[in-house]
Amino acid sequence: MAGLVELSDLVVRFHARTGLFRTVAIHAVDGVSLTIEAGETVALVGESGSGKTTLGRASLRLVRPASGSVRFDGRDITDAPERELKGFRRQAQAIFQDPYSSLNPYHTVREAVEEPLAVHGIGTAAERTDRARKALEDVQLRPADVFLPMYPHLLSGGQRQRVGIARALVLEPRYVVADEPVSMIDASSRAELLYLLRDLQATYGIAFLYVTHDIASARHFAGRIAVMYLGSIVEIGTPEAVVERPLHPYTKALIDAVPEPDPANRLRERPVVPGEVPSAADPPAGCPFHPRCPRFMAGRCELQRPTLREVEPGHYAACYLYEDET
Amino acid sequence: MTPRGMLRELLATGPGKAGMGLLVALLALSLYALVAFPLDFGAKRWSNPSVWADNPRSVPPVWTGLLSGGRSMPHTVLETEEPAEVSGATRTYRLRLEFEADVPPTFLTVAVAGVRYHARPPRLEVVVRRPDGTSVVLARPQVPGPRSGEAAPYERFGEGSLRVALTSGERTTTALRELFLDEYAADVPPEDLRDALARAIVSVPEPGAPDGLRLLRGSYDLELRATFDDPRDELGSVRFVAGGSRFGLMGTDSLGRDLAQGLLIGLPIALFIGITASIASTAIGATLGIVSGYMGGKTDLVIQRLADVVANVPLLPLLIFLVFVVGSHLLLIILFLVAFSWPGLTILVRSMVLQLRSGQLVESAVVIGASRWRIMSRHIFPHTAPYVLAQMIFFAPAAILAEAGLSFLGLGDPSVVTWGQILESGFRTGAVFLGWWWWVIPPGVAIVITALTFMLLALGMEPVVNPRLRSGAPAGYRALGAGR
Amino acid sequence: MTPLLDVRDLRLHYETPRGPVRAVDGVSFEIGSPGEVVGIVGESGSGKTSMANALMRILPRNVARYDGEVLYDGEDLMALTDERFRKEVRWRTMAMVFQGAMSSLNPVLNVGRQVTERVLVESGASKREAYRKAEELLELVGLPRDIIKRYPHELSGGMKQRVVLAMALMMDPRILILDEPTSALDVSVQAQVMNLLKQLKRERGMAMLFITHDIALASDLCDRVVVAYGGEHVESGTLAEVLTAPKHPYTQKLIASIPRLHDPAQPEFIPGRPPDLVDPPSGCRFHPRCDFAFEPCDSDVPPWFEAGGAQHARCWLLGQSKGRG
Amino acid sequence: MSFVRPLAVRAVTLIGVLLAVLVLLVVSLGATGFSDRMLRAVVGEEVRGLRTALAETIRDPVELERAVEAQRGELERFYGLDRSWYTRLPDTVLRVITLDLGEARTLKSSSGSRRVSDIILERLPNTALLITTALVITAAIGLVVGSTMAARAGTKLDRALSYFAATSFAIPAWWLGILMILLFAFQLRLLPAGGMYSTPPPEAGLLRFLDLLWHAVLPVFSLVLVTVGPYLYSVRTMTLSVAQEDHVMVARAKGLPEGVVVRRHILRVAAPPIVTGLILGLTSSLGGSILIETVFNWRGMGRLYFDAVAGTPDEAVIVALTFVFTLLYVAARWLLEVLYVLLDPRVRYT
Repeated sequence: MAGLVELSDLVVRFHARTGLFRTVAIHAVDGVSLTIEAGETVALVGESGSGKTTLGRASLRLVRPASGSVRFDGRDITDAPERELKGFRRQAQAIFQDPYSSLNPYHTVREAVEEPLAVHGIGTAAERTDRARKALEDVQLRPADVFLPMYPHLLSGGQRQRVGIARALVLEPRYVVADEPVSMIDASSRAELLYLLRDLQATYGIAFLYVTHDIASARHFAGRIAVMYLGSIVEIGTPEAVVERPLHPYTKALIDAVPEPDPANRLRERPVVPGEVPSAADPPAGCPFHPRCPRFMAGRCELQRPTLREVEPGHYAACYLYEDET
Repeated sequence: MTPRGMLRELLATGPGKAGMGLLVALLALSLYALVAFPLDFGAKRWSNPSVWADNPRSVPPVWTGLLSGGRSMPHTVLETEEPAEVSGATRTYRLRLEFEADVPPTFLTVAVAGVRYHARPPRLEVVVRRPDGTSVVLARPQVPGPRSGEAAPYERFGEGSLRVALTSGERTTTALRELFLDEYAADVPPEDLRDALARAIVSVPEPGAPDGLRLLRGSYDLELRATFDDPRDELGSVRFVAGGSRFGLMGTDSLGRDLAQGLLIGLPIALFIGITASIASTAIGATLGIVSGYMGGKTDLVIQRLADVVANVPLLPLLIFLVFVVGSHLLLIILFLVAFSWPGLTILVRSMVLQLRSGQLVESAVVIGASRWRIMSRHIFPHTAPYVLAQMIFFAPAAILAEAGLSFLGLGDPSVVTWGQILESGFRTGAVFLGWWWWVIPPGVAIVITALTFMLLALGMEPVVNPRLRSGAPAGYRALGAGR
Repeated sequence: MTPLLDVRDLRLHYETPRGPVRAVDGVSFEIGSPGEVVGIVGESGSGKTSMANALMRILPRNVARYDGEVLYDGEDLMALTDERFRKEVRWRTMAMVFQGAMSSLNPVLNVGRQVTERVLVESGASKREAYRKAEELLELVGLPRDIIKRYPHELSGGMKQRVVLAMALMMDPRILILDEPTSALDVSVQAQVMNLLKQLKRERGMAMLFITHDIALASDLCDRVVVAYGGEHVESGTLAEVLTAPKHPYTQKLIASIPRLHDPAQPEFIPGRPPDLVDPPSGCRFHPRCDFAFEPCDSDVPPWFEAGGAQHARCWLLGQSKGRG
Repeated sequence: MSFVRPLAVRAVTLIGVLLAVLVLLVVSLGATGFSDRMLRAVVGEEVRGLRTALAETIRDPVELERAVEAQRGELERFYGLDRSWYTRLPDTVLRVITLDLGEARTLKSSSGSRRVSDIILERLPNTALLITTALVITAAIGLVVGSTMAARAGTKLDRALSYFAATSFAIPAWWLGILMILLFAFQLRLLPAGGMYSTPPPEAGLLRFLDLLWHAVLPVFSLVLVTVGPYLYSVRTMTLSVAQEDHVMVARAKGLPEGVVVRRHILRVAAPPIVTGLILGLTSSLGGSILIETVFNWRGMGRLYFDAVAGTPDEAVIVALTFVFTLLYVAARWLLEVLYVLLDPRVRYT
């Protein structure tokens, strides 16, 4: 079965200069395969530097992969030049983290929401306004006519983020990458926005890649969770399976680190993995997590990178702990 | 921020208000100057000495009389086309000079124009009738006779006039000496008289008085008597000029040029230099900065290196060199200024664009499929606009000062009048050492006010651009240094 | 028994062109004894950071009103002159870890200078002694010794946060104020820092004021919790009381809005916007967003009602059952 | 080392500047025909001399003409006039780079040398004295006033000083010099109007030096007055922006005395851009010295430049001086880079 978005063995490198003539390659994404089906929501969970954002950007062809392939709706767009991506750009959109910097402060809400239509030459001016109005109503900015002439600085963070969503959805895309869409919004309002996204996704049958550092919200809003560490997906499965039966030691550590509102917590120390994420410029050989792994197996983990394997139906992990069972 | 918002913000500040007011005043004044003066004023009039021949030289402005007390001699030009009296072949043109000042005129000239005769040239005689009834013949100007091959009637002084200085020359000295001897029985030594002729004409001798002369106030009749041979002969006009001890709003320079006119015509030129140079420079700077920052790669590298080189060139010495070698046409000067002043903005804009490029704003435009051109013009440019505008405002005074500096070194465009050139001629003539302040202070003040207008606007722009620029001095600092 | 720190009716208003911003508007709380950690929980705009600044007397230029009582061991710190406050209170009595460790360090001084400099401005301080202590503290917070020579730009966010913590401990303060100390950190590093704080509390008997927007995080460390909303405090009590039986509707909603990792119950949310601190709603500041608002809420400011145990809340719902207090 | 790279990159750029300016000089001299005209004038002069000398020995006018023409041809070949200007370009550039600056046509050093390098070296210290004195005073005032102003940002005094800065920016130093002469030299008769020494100059030693300082007062004052405004304003702005950073708040919260906070946590952090501004000021007054030295008849490089341009144009001197100005400018710029690297541990990769 072919998914809407198919990433296979994707590698994305950045180059950073360190000396007069030396540059190092940073492996932001290091051989990731992931398929997103039409209409499903996949959460990409990881800490900073895990490459989750880069993976999302690569799936939108905002960065050009060093190797591997990106296929959208069966078509290979890995190396397509920008001018051939116009059709893809119409169907794949993004919602950004920072509603303050992703909206142009010099454009009104109308300009922001109509711009995608104008860029793709869709409809007459009047039709574009109608579609913008409908998009605003879809994101609960009502009455739309009040918001159309406003500049972003007059809106609250949540309202701006809704404008960003309307801008992404006005083209009626089939695939949307939402990169930390609620992390800059007050905790008590986050759920509201996530519900909105879920409703829109259900209504229009959009495939979502929900990129987040917050595994708890991923649990509630995604159909599948993929956990990334240092450029690789280390575990993937249904939210329930990943959260309640984590396989990879990193996933376990990540889940253990999440604070839960439980009065008993303060009496015990949290089990944590030592150290910090190593630099992606010089990733460890073998399993990227092995230097910090509490279940490190010498002579194995540091030699070759484990691949994702299905440990239980629909639940995959890249860890040698589960290799012996088969 | 919208342009209107920016203007509102600007006008909310004290400096912004002051700068805007000054700018409007300067623009209105230069509009007036452009309407009132011909475009070739510099080449055709300012540098043509005959235009200014009737003016007193190196005299202070009229209004200084109010400060110094005493009655100054007003500059008086008397002209007539009709004879006051005709007796036989002699026509007398008479003009009355009321002399009430505490100082004598700086000079006295007569000018005759439009002579036409048929046989022999008319014989002319200049007479002054003084308030005490005495009179003296000061000069007998000669009208040139017919040339060979020329046919009657003979036209003389149709364009320029026959101009005779009455306050210099041996003839006047002798005439006055005789007058004093005959009428007042006073023997004034000619060497005393020679240096005080203008004074002597309006004085009676009096021992003990300065120069041995006491001013005689009252009405003077200045007469030109012309005796014609043929009744058809004509004389167009007669003009007497009594040089004032003060002149015009701003005084005169050593050529008698009315400095007020020079100052006024200098304004639109200064504004032209400042505005065109700053628009051109910022347009180039901003465009290159945006292209360099957004396109990246080789384009970026080339622009960056070029900017680096040009930014590190010592501006004024090179400017002097180029103007000296290539030429000093005003447009060339502006071109050179622009050629060396864009990198500051390019570097600034590029760094802003780099930040924007990696930001979500640009990414969100790429995702919807916007073209590069659209992204640069609609999404990136507006963010840099306040800085670009501030830089534009900031560069205008820099260009004005740089041109003034060049002009001061004698490298200005000779076909236009600039304040720097007025200062240069004043400095070269020694106005500073002679205390002719009206020649060197007002042009400088004009430069400062014009430059300050833009500086105030730049200061008022500060809340708009919020200069948390850590790159040291603002980008225009260097260019500005050039004219200083 | 005199509490260690007793804050009464503290106010800090800022002057703005629109009028005074009532960032801290009459808040009271106490830290009972050494080793106690009090959490101040509130979302953006609740005035929690301003309250920390008010305690440390870090005031911007545009202060419109700054008063109240801050009793430390019974002595009113507000009465001290600026100079005495600087010398005796700052870093000695109370030290603070600011939000955003990234920008808390001077970029051109190395770690050692910054950690030791407060000690070294004291007369008679020995440089060697100070550096020895700095090394110990840096080691305590889990940093390598050679970090003392490094510059901030060479350190990761987690490392900087630890340096800032070590710096705060240099004068052995009795109270540590922590303003969102982990907000810029990843969860695993956050958990490391939280463990470190627990260790400080346990082993050094450090009293702390822990300021956060995340009530789940507060539950990891705090003995008592104060909930802030719109420049005021709306509820206080022991951690267990507030977490398991919140009395104020805002607290209830705030707790319900946390997505639970191990509980399939979906999170809730609070519609509407936080109050404008220049022109806050009359009566109870939460009433425009409250599901239970009734007749007195929009006109009368609710007083503190006792809710059993150590728990108090400012909500008319409590007054209804117990009569107006 | 981490800071070698940026410094090396800057050095390469600045050497590029030097070359670019040099090529620009030579190209504009050549392409405008200026260089040819100058050389022809030189040849013409020499031929005239030769003709008189040859006339002594060669009587026959036709013979003389031929001999003279032969000599002229030789001279033209010698100066490269037979070739087009761009073929001479590499030669000229190479000569200037090796600081073989040639001979002046009319200008001389005080010892009578016509070598351009002698003339310039004689003038260099005079300019250096003027500019560095002004710079030191500007720096001192700028730092003290600018940083105190930052602490009082928004007050009446601050606003007044910002107006002063704008005005100071808008005044040409040379015109201010003229005002100074009018006021202090002619009206009040307090200070000399120009020159570097009284006539007759005092004997060498302290008196002579004091006389020099006495003459330097007005030019230095003019320079300072126009540079100090913008400088103190930029110091104010930079200090203010550092003062708003979080680490300063932390430093205060630590209980450090205010003096330490200002020195160590504000000024020290703002130092790199402040020094940048200062050296930029130095480089711009290097150009400005041409004007101010002209006004005050100060025998420095600037006055020399003016004399070379204003009188009978002296090509060799103009080229050499433009080059030396660029050299000094580039040296100052590089010094700036070094200082920046020393002051700021966060060496940025450019």
